[in-house]
Amino acid sequence: MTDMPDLATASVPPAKAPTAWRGWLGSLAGRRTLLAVLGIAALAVLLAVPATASSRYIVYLGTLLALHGVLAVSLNIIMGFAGQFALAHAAFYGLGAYTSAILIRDFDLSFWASLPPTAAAAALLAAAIGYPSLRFTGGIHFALITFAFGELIRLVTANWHDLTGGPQGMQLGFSPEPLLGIDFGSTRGIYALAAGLLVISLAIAAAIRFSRFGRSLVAIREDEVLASSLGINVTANKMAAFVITSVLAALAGTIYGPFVGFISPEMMSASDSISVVGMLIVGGLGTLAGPIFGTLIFMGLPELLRVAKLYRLVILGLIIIAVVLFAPKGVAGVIDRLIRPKRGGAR
Amino acid sequence: MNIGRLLSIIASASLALWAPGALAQTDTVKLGVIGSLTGPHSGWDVPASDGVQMAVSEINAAGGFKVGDKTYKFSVVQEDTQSKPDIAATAAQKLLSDEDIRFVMGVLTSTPGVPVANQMARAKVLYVGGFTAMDGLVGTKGKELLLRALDTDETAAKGFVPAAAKELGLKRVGMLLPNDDVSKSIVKIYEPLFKQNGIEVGLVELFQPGTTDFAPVLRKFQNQGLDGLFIGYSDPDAEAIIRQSLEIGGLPTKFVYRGGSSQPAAKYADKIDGFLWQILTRDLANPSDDKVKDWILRYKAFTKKEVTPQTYWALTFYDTVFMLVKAMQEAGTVTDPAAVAAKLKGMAYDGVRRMSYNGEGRAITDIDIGVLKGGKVYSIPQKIL
Amino acid sequence: MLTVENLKVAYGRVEAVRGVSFAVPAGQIAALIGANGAGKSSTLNALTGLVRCRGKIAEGDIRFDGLATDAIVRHGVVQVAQGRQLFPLMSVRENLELGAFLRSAADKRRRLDELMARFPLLAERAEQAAGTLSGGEQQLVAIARALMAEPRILLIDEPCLGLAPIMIRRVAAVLRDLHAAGLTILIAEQNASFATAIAEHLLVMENGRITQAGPPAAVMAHADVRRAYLGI
Amino acid sequence: MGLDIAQTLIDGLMVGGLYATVALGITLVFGLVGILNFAHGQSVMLGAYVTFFGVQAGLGFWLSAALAVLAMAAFGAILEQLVFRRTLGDHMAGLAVSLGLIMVIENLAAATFSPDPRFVDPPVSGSIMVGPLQLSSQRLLVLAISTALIGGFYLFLQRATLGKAIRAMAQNRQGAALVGVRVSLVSRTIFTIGSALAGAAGALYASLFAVTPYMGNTPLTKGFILAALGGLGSVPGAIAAGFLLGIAESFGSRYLSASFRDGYGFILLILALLFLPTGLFGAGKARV
Repeated sequence: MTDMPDLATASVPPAKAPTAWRGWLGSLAGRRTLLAVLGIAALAVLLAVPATASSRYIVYLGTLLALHGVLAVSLNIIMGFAGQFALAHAAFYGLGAYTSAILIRDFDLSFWASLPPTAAAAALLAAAIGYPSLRFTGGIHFALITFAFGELIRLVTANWHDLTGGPQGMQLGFSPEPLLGIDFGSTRGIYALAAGLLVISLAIAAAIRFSRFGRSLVAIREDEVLASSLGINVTANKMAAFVITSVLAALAGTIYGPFVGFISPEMMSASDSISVVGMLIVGGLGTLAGPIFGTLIFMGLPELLRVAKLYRLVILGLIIIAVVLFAPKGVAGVIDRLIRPKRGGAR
Repeated sequence: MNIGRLLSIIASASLALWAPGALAQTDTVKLGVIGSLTGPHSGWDVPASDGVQMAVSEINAAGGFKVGDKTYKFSVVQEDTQSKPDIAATAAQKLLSDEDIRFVMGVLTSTPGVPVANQMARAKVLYVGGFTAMDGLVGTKGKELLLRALDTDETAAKGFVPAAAKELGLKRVGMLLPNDDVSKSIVKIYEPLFKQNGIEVGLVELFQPGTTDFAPVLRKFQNQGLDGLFIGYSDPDAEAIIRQSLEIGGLPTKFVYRGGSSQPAAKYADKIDGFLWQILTRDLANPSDDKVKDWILRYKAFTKKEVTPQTYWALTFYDTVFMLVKAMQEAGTVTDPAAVAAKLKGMAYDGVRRMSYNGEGRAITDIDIGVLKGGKVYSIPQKIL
Repeated sequence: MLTVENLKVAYGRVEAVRGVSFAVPAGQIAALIGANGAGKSSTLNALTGLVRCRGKIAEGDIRFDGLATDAIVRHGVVQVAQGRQLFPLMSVRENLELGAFLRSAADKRRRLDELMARFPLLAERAEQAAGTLSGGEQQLVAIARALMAEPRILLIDEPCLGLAPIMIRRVAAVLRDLHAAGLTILIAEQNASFATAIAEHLLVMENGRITQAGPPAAVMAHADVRRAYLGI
Repeated sequence: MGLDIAQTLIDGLMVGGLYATVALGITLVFGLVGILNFAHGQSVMLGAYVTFFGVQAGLGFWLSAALAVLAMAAFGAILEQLVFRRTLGDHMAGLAVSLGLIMVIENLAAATFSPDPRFVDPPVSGSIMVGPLQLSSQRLLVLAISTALIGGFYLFLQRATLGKAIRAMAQNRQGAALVGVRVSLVSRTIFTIGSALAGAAGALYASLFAVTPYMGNTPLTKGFILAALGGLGSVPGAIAAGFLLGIAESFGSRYLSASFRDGYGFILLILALLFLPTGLFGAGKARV
């Protein structure tokens, strides 16, 4: 199977003349590099500013952005690459936060030791929901089951007082222990942790994107029936993507705990899951840089718009609508189009 | 142009930029206001913020306040927690990134409140919040600068439950509250108090917060031999419960309400046999006292809003600002939050309402107990202070 | 007379129809023949406004390129699209009634009675869900539904695709009847022998262009066409 | 005991009718136009506010409710024209746009109407005895109205020419275009009707429950559960699911735990999706 074209051009069959093909490929490579450079630049700014800033606020904002960045980047794997609508992302985020906090509280584990079992729990749960719902083509079952599951897990968390503290949430006193001589307990240390997870998530997303696995996912997104006729195990691939997506969200949740110092079932609400979906769509689904742009717009813009007070979220809503209507491939698509080399001939 | 001249230009320019700030700092005290201006919790925090703004505008319009031999004015720096804890933590840091801010007020709900209070405690600024989970924070080690502007349930309940026994003649009540942190502490405090006052608690039910249809859970209270219902603390829930229990029928028609207004029962006064509520500040719906009437007029003029049951939070924080000024004057400082906090604790202040803080930082205020019975509304003052 | 000039249809960068011109005189049966993907369906869909196109489409002096499908139907040009496009959960009667969606209630009743009388099968199956009929019966319902609109020009895409020989003969008979009644008909057909048997005029499409046109005998005499469609 | 069960059942039916009215709008728009409109709940909220302000202005409940229906119908038509028309056939874009709309509508409402809850005086109050059953008059009225709305709408789909065109479009979009149905016009009509139903549901909600800017989330969540439970696009499915959910919640809250109320619906949905993947009525797609 040949390399799948970049998302922006995925739906357009390549021209048949060999020279055109070569030119198209050349421009594709150029564009991809440019987009990647831009994405990396945005990421570098995102990471460098809080790492060097003296203001704790900037460090907090950086952590907030990095954690939401992880959510967006990870959701992009199942939603952008494989084209499956997952609506339980906030639930896995909360699941990670709660599982790690409970393990630390009840089993005296260190923060670091709580990570593997938390990841395993998220993986297991993702597989358990994914298997029955991902067997169907079209994705609408998956969207609805994940939506229902997410709300269910929130309600269970709110009702299981003995384990979770119920709706009043849990106040957390722990912070990550020093590791390899680095103090992860400080504000800056937690930021480093969140930023590190974001970089790892991006690396995983990039590795998937350019691997055989990633190409299979894109093939599934484009046409499930065709993909299975090419010998791709559609259900297994979708499930693997969903498990990776969910584990990354849960890991982000483990950092949320010590970051905020307080967790409550409200962090699992469906509206939060949906807003991560919004980040992806606004940023550019299926692209590597898109989730980063989306995070910056969704989480960063309200910070800049603070002056607008009550109307801030109204403005954000209008921006989202405008992006979807006038730039359907998201911000990444707009940038892609701006830097696309001008071509004569076919429109 | 020689180097010396260039340097002097730069120096004078930077001085010019810096100087007004430096001058302003000598007579301006920055007051941080934090809360959920947007999202589902904004119903509580917007009025609280209005109250602070109103107090500040009155103080500044009157020429400021004197501490020592200097006159100061307030400037308000406001941040929105968007009803979310992680954004609340970040907003708190944004506020704290302004190092001149040493006094912060706001947040009446626990989810965004807990992270805010923790950040404030860590930054050693004086913070006056209002949310229930603060009861667990105030007075603990490292949280000496945190104060809670609302009475704890324990304080208020001591006068309230005997009045319920006396005014409504209750023998056996059921409790119906939302499944959240506030209700948990309410049940813990009220259950034994009811027993001490000879009232049996027949049934306690928690409903999912945000429930609008109470019919199924109300059915549980039918045929339980109850003569009263304790219906939580939030006006919309309480009104819905009263309204729906009348619709369904076969339920007690005496209600005990831990909230602060008669609003939930107002429309049903002729259909129920009694309704008791706590007026933690002053009765704003039926103001009897000129001080309160005058405040309501100014509130309407300042906010262009009508008085609602939530206006209660505005009054609380309005008075808190004046009390803060009094504490600053007594402490003789506008820069040392620890000294001001020490003065606030144990201080009593006679504002629109009478309020005080105990040694730990918990508010203790006079409350009125409102009674609606036989179509008549009256209140019983409880001197707690 | 239906005239088409320099018609082009493109899907993204792929051109399916690349500048096609032809005319169908009033009362004639013409047939577009060509392999799968030659552009026949795209041409018909362009004529009824289902796909966007460039070029000129007119009937007499009236142009209707660029009009919406409902305006074209109102104009008397109706298509029986590939795959019949019936409403599977509705009864045969409801399907037919919807065929006269743009006509008055009186027209609808009159037309329904006429068609039921003409095709007894429709009357017999009137209350059955259209989705439960056989392929041939569905084709008949599809044609009847198009006739409910009282078209002046009928376009039929692949009328005998997937039909048994006996049903093909039946469809052919219906088309001849309609022709006899004066209807202008344009069919798109892969089955060259069916097209030759029924049409007065053949248009051969290849790769989005018309390569041959003329009476069936003349077109079929052409060596390339014989090789391509009849395999001889 | 038996009496108790009967009463719980009827309580469930009364709320179920309300749910079904909301679900009908969602299922119509999704099944027929292919747009997953998450902002549907916000139309319910706006409808409730129109009712509230109408009653406050002295128009009385019935006139206000009619006004809510008309206002929301117009609102739906405008939304379709300005926004949703451009996202036709693209689920992701439709979802993202409705997300943006939720933010705009909800926050504008909170800024304009204030977040304070409002209550509307119901047209009837108190309870009546039906045999041994004590039932809320207003709830019975709501049940009657929602049943009438649902029934009327069902008849419209079955009998009216436009209703038939809508069904035709659901079953075969191209086929509908070919008989001269103006698909874009019908899409807007469906959107308008869906939104009008949301307005009606809003008026009914307002007659029972508090009106707040954030009230749209509950009907929305429930509406989606129902639309899915009934098989997306299926009108009879959505109606049956509405009543089923009302009953499940009623029994769950009465005999199990009231603090897990919404959970019963989700469990029902997950079970249904696992065991009846095409919805309550089997056929699944586009049953109208």
